[in-house]
Amino acid sequence: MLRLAAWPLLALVLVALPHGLSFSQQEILVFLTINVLVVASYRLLTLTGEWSLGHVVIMGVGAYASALYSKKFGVWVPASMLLGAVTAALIAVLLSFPLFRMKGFYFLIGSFASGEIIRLLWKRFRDPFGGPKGLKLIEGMPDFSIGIWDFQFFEPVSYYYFAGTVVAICLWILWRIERSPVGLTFHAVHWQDRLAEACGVNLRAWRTLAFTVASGFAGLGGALLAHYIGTINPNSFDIEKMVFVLTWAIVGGTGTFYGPILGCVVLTVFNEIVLREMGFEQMRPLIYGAILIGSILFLPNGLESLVQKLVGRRRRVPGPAEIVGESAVK
Amino acid sequence: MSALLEVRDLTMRFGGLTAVDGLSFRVEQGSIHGLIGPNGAGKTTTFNMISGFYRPTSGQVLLRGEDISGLKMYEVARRGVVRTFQHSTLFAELTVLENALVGTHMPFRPNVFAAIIGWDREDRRGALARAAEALEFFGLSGYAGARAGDLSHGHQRALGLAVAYASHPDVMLLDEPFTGMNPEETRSMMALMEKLRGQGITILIVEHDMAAIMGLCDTITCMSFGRLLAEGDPEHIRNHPAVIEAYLGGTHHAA
Amino acid sequence: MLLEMKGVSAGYGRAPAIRDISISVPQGAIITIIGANGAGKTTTLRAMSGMLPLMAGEITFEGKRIDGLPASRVVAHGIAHVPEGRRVFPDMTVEENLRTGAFLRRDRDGIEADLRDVYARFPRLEERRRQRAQTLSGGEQQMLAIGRALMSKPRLLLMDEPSMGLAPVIVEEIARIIEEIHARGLSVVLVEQNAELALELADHAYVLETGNCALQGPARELHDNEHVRAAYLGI
Amino acid sequence: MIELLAQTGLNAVYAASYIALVAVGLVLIFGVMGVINFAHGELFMAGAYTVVALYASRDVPFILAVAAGLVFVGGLGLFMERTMFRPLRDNPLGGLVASIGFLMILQAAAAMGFGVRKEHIPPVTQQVIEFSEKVRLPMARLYVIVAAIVILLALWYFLKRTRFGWALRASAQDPEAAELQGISINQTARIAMFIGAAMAGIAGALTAPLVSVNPHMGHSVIVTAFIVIIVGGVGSLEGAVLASIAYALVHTFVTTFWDGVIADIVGLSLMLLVLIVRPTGLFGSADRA
Repeated sequence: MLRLAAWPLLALVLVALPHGLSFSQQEILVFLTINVLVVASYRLLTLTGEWSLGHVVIMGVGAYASALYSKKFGVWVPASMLLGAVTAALIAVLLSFPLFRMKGFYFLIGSFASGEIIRLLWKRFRDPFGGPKGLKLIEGMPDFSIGIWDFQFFEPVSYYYFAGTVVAICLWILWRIERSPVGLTFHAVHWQDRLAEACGVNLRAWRTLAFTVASGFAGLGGALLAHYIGTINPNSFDIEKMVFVLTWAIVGGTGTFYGPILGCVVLTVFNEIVLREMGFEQMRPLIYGAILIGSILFLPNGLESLVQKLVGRRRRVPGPAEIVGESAVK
Repeated sequence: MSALLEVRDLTMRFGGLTAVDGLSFRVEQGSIHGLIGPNGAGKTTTFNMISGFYRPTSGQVLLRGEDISGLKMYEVARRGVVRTFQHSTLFAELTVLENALVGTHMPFRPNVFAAIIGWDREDRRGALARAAEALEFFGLSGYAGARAGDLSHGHQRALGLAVAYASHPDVMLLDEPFTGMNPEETRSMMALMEKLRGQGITILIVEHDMAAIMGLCDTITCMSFGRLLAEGDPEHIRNHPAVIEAYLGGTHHAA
Repeated sequence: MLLEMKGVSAGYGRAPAIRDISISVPQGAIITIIGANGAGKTTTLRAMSGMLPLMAGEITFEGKRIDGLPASRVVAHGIAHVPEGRRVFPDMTVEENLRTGAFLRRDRDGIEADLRDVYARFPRLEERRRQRAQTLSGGEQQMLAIGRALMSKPRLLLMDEPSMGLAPVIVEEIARIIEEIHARGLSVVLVEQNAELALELADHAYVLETGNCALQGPARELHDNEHVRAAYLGI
Repeated sequence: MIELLAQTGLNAVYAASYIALVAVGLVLIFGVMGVINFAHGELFMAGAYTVVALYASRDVPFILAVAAGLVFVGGLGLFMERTMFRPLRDNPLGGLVASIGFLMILQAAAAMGFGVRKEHIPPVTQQVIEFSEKVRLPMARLYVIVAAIVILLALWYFLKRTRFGWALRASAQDPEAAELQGISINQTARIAMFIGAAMAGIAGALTAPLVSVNPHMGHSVIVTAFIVIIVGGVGSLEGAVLASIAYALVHTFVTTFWDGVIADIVGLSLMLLVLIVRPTGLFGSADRA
């Protein structure tokens, strides 16, 4: 009964949320919404056990692509966002050929290197990427109205509703994937790749699948960002941003679906309330670095493990058996 | 009976070292075939070449006449030759049922789009039924919800077989299945293999321990230093002078 | 008693791989531990040399407790461990490998004398002293591993499967070396898959079975024991 | 044209010398500890800022400032070993991520302590060796080259001829077998971390007057070092030195004839290519990924 009520209640809170906030806080809320999508897609990538340092650059690919489609070819913005996501996914497929010949360290360094190459290409080629200054005056979402409510998307509240809806749908899809046999196969690839291969799993194909899907959602996140802030440049997607994503994921804990989201929300709130209010905002990288190290050393399973301790549930990986509903095994 | 699996002139060199040297033998359909030899004889290397983990330097692995040497492990698996691993290689973090479900990957291939839309309900049911069947077969039904890493040693070994069995294999390659088992576990494991043979599954066992598979195998191939030493039924192998010599090792010394 | 292992349990995961093992090594003896693959022989040896922390039990060497010490400290007490698979340092020369064996020693002259001694014992190593260890044959690597262990001037030598993967002729030679080392007054604990060889060399033997000590006794008796022959030689 | 080639060659030799110092330190740390130190570029930066703080701001003689940089950055290395890499020894990927966190801390600390502007450091010497009108080698660069050669030779001697050098190599090749010889992993890890970090620090300190010192300078250094250690074969010190020379030549020439960004792209592509051709187990035994 409580569970049934929980979702509508959460939705209500999320809808009401921006109205109690200041303008700048509403803007932060938009960024937070987008970041939730990025970090949740990052978790899908880590399901197969590989940690990429190129995820934020892939997000940038979605941002650049979507901005260029709307700018150069006049594509309707929502469509260009989708195309941006598809482009990011396609770039990921291309990158997977070199990258998935590597594992562990080499994958990490390889993903970092490919990300750097992409960023350098943006920097080097003024046409079409705008060089170091990047792209400006990116088209915003076209306004529209449904009866009583006018959506003007330069306003953070409107954009928050739009982005929130998109992100909610994406999270639902990510959740469906993870709790399906597909998700189980990802876990299998992670925990014992050789045994998985002996079960007929084409490791390369499945790693590529996770990487591609994750990259598509990250690209969509980038597109959502680009059309809101209206200007992007190569440094919007540098290693510092990647460290933020890593920190959210690790602080939250990558063992569960909600862990990274939790990490993202908690650290963003911490950042806004504690750091900004106390005037430590420019110490943010330092504090994030310290938090990152601290959580690896002292909280290896992330915040989620604290939550689970509180709720008193054991860490577990969800399986498809629960989705079918009835267990065939008594 | 006809040869289901055949190894022809198989050779593996690592740098200057020849681990397997021109090995040939045939595994008959529906039999339990043992591959034995002292430590370092090249059994595991041979096993890894058959299962696709290594690409042989030269020679062939024929499955129903088709050359499968050099194929990747998952490609070999998809042709019906499924292997197990030494020790208790399992998805230790997943539940017993989930382990078996991964085993059903080949008959019920997951699809990401179907999974999102929800069009794979039939496949999920089928996979679950097959996984349950595999657990039942190996007497693990009672542990379906347990974490695989928490099982006892004997149950972990059985689960390893169940995962392989869940994929409907024609040939099962077992890598030292009796290692670290007490006599009682060994006996029940032997019974399970007999049961598998009863289902028409061909079994190739690689084992260091001669005693364990004497009573089980129809045919035994004995290797030593990468070469074929002797082949025949257990009685023949037991009394083969070269085999005894290879196993006792220090006979000169004793004399 | 040189080394006394009492009621030791140890292992890698949560469950111990060996349970309640007690082994005594008298001064000047060769003790062997035999058993099937996975019976816990190597685990026992690793527990002795401090590579594996104990879950229960204690180990004393020359009357001093050594359990709980890290492996690098156990060496200092006079126990050298020749690990399974030889584990020579592949990219270092033969001589560098040997000198690394004397890492804890400061007596320059003593080290040089022992180095000459090892070369005298293994002329083939002297011929290859500038070669990288990687380029040696299996038998030569085994000799190097033994030589390296001797360089620490141990009073007890732990040997893990010295015959593994070696041709019968080489195994003969290794056996001769073990006897020679023993004749010089060193005590040896020998873990072997090759039970026949081990029982020939040893004074006293322990038979492990899935982590428990199933049988122990004078090596000669075990050698002639029908049960042991059936269980471990498969004859 | 010949003169342009000669000048570019000289520039490449200079670049190779400090890159080699950084990369060899990184390889040493990876070999012994099994961890890729992402903060290595920031250790270089810390060395440079030591010179800013002592030589440029407080008139400490340059050579003493460099020595201080060596000690300070070596100390930072010891701190990292004790607080991060030792507790995370069984989790090399965790060690790597922790070093990324440390990178952020050092960068932010430099920005807060010195500001984000570029530092101007008075030149150590204005002398220039003129081979011809267009081929010139500033003395300051020659110092870096000579220092790099001396340091690398000293390291080579240490590793090949001394007890602790053997211990370090033994630990890198087989940590467990090394432990059985009485070599404590903690000890070798400390030595490797100190030397590795100090080499990055001294490279940063020596080149400080010749480059623009700023809190973000570590980024291009670590990217370069990654390229070099991958191309040279992870775990191989000789490979790292050779790859430094090769990379410096390629990068300097491409920069001279096209531009710097293209040179960076070429370098990174080269590294990806090596990773593709030899995806794992690049070189020998120090490779533990």
